Amino acid sequence: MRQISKFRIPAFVLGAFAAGAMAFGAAAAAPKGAPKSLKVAFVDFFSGGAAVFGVSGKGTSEWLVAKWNKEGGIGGVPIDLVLVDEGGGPKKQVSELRRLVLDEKVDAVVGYTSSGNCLAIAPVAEELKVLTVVHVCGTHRLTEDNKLKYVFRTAANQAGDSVSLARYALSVNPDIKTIAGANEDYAWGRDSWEAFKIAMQRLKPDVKVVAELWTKFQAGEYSAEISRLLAARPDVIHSSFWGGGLITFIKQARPRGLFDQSLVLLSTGEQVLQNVGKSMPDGVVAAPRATAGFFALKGTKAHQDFVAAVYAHNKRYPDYPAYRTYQAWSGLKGAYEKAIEMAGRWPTTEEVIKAFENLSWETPSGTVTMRSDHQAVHGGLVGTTKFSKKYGFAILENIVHHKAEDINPPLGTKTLDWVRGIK
Amino acid sequence: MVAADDLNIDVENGELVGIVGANGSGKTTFLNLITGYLKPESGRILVMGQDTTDLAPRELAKRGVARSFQIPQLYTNMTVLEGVLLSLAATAGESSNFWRPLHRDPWEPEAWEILNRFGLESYANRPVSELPEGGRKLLDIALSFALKPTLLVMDEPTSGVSIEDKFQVMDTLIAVLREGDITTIFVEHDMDVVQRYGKRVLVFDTGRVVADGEPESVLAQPEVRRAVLGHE
Amino acid sequence: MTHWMDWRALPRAGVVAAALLILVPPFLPGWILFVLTKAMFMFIAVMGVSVLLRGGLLTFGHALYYATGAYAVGFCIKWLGVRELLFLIPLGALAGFIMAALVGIVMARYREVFFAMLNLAFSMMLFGALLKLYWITGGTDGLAIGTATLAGIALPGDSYGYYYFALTMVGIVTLVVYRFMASPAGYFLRAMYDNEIRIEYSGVAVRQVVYRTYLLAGTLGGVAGVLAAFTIGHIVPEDAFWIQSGEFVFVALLGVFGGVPGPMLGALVFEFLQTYASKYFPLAWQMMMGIIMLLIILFQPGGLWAIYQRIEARITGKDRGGDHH
Amino acid sequence: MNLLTIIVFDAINYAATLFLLSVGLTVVFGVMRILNVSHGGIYALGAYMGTWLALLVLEVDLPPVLTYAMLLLGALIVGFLLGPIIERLLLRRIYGSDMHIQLLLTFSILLILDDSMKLIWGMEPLFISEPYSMLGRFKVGGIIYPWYDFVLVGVSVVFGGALVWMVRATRFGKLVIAVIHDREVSRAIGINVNLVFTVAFTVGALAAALGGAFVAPKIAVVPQFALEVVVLAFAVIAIGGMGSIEGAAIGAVIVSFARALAIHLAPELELMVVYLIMILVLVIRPEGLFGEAELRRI
Repeated sequence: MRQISKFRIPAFVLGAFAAGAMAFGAAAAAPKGAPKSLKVAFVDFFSGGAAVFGVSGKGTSEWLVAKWNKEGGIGGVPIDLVLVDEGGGPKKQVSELRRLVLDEKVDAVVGYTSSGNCLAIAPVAEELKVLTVVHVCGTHRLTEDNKLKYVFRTAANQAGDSVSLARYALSVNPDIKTIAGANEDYAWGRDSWEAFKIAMQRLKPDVKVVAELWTKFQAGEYSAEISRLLAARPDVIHSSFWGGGLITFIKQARPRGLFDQSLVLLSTGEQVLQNVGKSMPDGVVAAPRATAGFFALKGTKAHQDFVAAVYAHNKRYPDYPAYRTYQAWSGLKGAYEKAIEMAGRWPTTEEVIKAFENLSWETPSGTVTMRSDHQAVHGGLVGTTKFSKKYGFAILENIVHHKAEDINPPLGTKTLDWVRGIK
Repeated sequence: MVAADDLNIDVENGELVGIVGANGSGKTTFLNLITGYLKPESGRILVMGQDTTDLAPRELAKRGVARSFQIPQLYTNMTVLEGVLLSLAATAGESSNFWRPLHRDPWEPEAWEILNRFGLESYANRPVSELPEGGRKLLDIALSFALKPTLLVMDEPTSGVSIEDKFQVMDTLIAVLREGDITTIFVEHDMDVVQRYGKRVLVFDTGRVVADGEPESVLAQPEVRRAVLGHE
Repeated sequence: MTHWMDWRALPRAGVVAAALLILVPPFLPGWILFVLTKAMFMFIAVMGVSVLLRGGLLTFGHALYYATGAYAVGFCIKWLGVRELLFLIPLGALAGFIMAALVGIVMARYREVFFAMLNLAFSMMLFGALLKLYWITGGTDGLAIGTATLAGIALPGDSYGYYYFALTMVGIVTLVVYRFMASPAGYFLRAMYDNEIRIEYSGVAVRQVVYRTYLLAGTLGGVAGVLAAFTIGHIVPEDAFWIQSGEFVFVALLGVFGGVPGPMLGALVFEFLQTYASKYFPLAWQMMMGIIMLLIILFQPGGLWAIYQRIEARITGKDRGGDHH
Repeated sequence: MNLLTIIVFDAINYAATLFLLSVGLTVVFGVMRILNVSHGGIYALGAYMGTWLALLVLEVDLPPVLTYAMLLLGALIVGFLLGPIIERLLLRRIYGSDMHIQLLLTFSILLILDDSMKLIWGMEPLFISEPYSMLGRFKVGGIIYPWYDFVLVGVSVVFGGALVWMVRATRFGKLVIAVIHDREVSRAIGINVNLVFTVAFTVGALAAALGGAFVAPKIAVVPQFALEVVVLAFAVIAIGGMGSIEGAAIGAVIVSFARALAIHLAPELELMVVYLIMILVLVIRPEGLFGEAELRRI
């Protein structure tokens, strides 16, 4: 086994990042029964239009795992990182998950960006009894349609984004009469639009839906869809496009004046700011689907260090997938360390699960709390795009921060029921 | 271009009719017409008193019209025996049977008999590709013969066969056909063959029949010789 | 190309293959068993493609039947809650059969590249429908399948029980295809590759030959789809996508030259290749598959079966060049 | 009425993209009788190479108008490099093989090309929008279109016209027609059939790369988009008639009209409608609208 004590790092470095690490970050030796290493797979898109997410996810994971291993790993056990491509569709992911568990014998899996994939693997992860930490996937159905034991989601679902986008839009223009949606034709797009539409109708009952467009997952061509949106002239356009699909949409829609004509709300807009550079129009409402953005440093040193370190490693500022990747890894680490503390030895998966439930931990962007339904809650923000000379691309301004309890359905309430009841 | 024009030909049961003509005189087109491969633009075709103008080759085959080809049409990746078995299976209406293996069926003895008659038994279990040219020609006819036709149409049965083998091939053929009392029409390039084996000969020129009768008398006519051998 | 009809090699190679497939799995780790199970349904789907190929008919849309079988299961589970294999296997077969009976009416008129393209078009139609009819099919997300039952007993997709059930299906399919290929219908199919003119002049409709074979291939596709759905536990519109059809043809090429054992060899090699290509080259597994496919086409056009035959010939010291004794 | 105008413009717009995507495929099939599945890969590679070069121009602060030249240069590099390599090294070995061998060989080339782009240019999309927005825009029926869209239409017309001219009016075109008509006879009378094949495949590759490079500024240049697009090209040329340049144009127009109609009127049918048309056309006229039926000689 690796001699870990040589690399001991003062506890305060870790302390800011993971609450559980406080007690064990400085631990000299691994607990009784500890394995040689903790094998964890990281699954994200390394191919296809969604690969921009994988770039952040992979870079952040590699940086984080290397850093932690230097500091002693999890409870003295180094992490062995296995990278897996999320491309190829839900079916391939189900097969890959079986391979990871049965062949590679991973101890845990972190990942899944696509809602289609996370819905598909959840029942299989349960069947295989493998601890799975979902990091980005946003459909509320993951935790509501499944009785989850082994699967956790360390980030809020799409409801918060949908609701806060609706509120934000009304604050920009209280007189919205017509809305339209352009979303991808699968769980994420369908659920995001559903929640947004309900929220909008609840907040402004006379609002009318003038177009609902469903495009193929990561389609590369939206000309006709843009024409339809231009012709429908809605006051507000909601889109949950993401990754390569969103980039293409912006590229094709901007020269055609779509952003001038309607107020456009992009629920994942923050993620592509660095990709589209000057092509991002000002005045688009965008959310980073996490509690913070690198451009809105909330003063804590931990957050600033995180941004600097991720930038140094990824050559890209941490976008929301990077934040969410951190949330997932640090949640997993926190759960293990809490379980080790409780058990006094290396914990079983069941004990880690127990420790994970109701765990609260600090991340660069604030406190994340894992509820007993395996859905984490945290705050969020929404802002408006504005080109920044300093960065060379647009960032968000006029930011509104939301507290966790304002944008997450309370435990036991179905997401859409909660949206139907918002005021 | 008209490949067959104003043809009016009656063939009696059991007759053995040879057709001669220069290249492009419409002999093969005539065969294609009466076997259903081509449809006439006008006129009707009657075979054994039935109008067959609109019938496809397979429907004619079911009515007893079989055909061999100038270029042998064989199942090149099968054995000689398998090919004959397939013809027998087709005749027996067994082509859609997808369960009972072909080899175990009762017509295997019959297939051997046919191969014996055509002198192909030594090749029975060898692939068609190993047959010499004369053998390919015979097999092509054997496949048609196995369909038990009442009318057999042959397109140049001796083309591609060496001069020495030619008469042997024809002897074999004629004997088999006589035995089966099969009405036969054959197109032939070779005057000697027609003269020796035909009981009646038709001469084609640019899609028309220019002469019809006993081989000796017809082939003696100078205009026939010019029409048929004009290029020589 | 005498090896196209090498079904008679079945008894010897088949017995060895069957013995290995029956006896070895209990000694293998669970993961390998899962890959083997995948190879089983792959084999059944590929048998359909390879039977058609023996008539010279290339399909670039066989995923149509595979997806038909898979979604037949999906809808049964979604609407009826039925997950009984003894019901779903015949249902999948029937669904594939009916689909083939309808599509085949059109298809029987076509050959060569038109046959390939028209099949592609039909499968892409289904793909489009599965993708776009979100409320029925779940769109891109597909449908979760879960665990099958056999006579009421739960049978997880990666269990030994399921493997042996799949193997039994493989046995039945093998028997059916074997009998079919040895029957007059099978002979006429292969005769089609040689000479359609002769068949027509024998009084047999080539269209009938195509149609019958197409029905068989479609039925096998349906059965494969049912097994696939439960093995993997999830079905998606990509089951009908052209890449899936391309994989079937690839596997058929890997092994088509060996009648029944050839595609089995092909399916096994393919599944392991794909698994380990994506394990060791997560960023370029497609490229690895492409390179392997390329090398086989350029340097081993006889497929894996030809390699096997060469090895066998060396061992037995017998030349199997002419398979017609 | 307004809606109809929009549909027509959307359709013309998309038809240009589809034509550029498909025309090379039909050229290669026409001359070589090979359905080149790797076509989509060459198209994608053209898009990558063109975009990459154009980005270099922007990076070193050269005038953005040079990006157009770079798109063209990228296409030329890909076409002239890849065309002869694929034809000489790989395709030449399988002429006369069964169709499934030919299809699988080009399929494997597609898989290899597709991943190599990922290895060369990484997983992130290559993003360039200047060439698309630089030319300004105009309004039709209250809807804004960038001029670039119609530059693409122009490029398609010019390129398609040039190809038709090449086949109809040049000596090389006559050689090509001879080879299409009868390979063996052509060889016998001294035509260098191999050279004709190399040139034809290179023209096809060039067409693909050009299409990719010029469509790139308006689409997502992402890993694996080749797999998605090539099947659309199949549909276009099957409808138009495989081997016919005019057919590719008609096919592109039909498919894009159908798709535009579907998106505006019945979005659920968007994907199905293309293949539905393909089936209808093939059922009624198997050789496609402009294809020629091949007669079998006995």
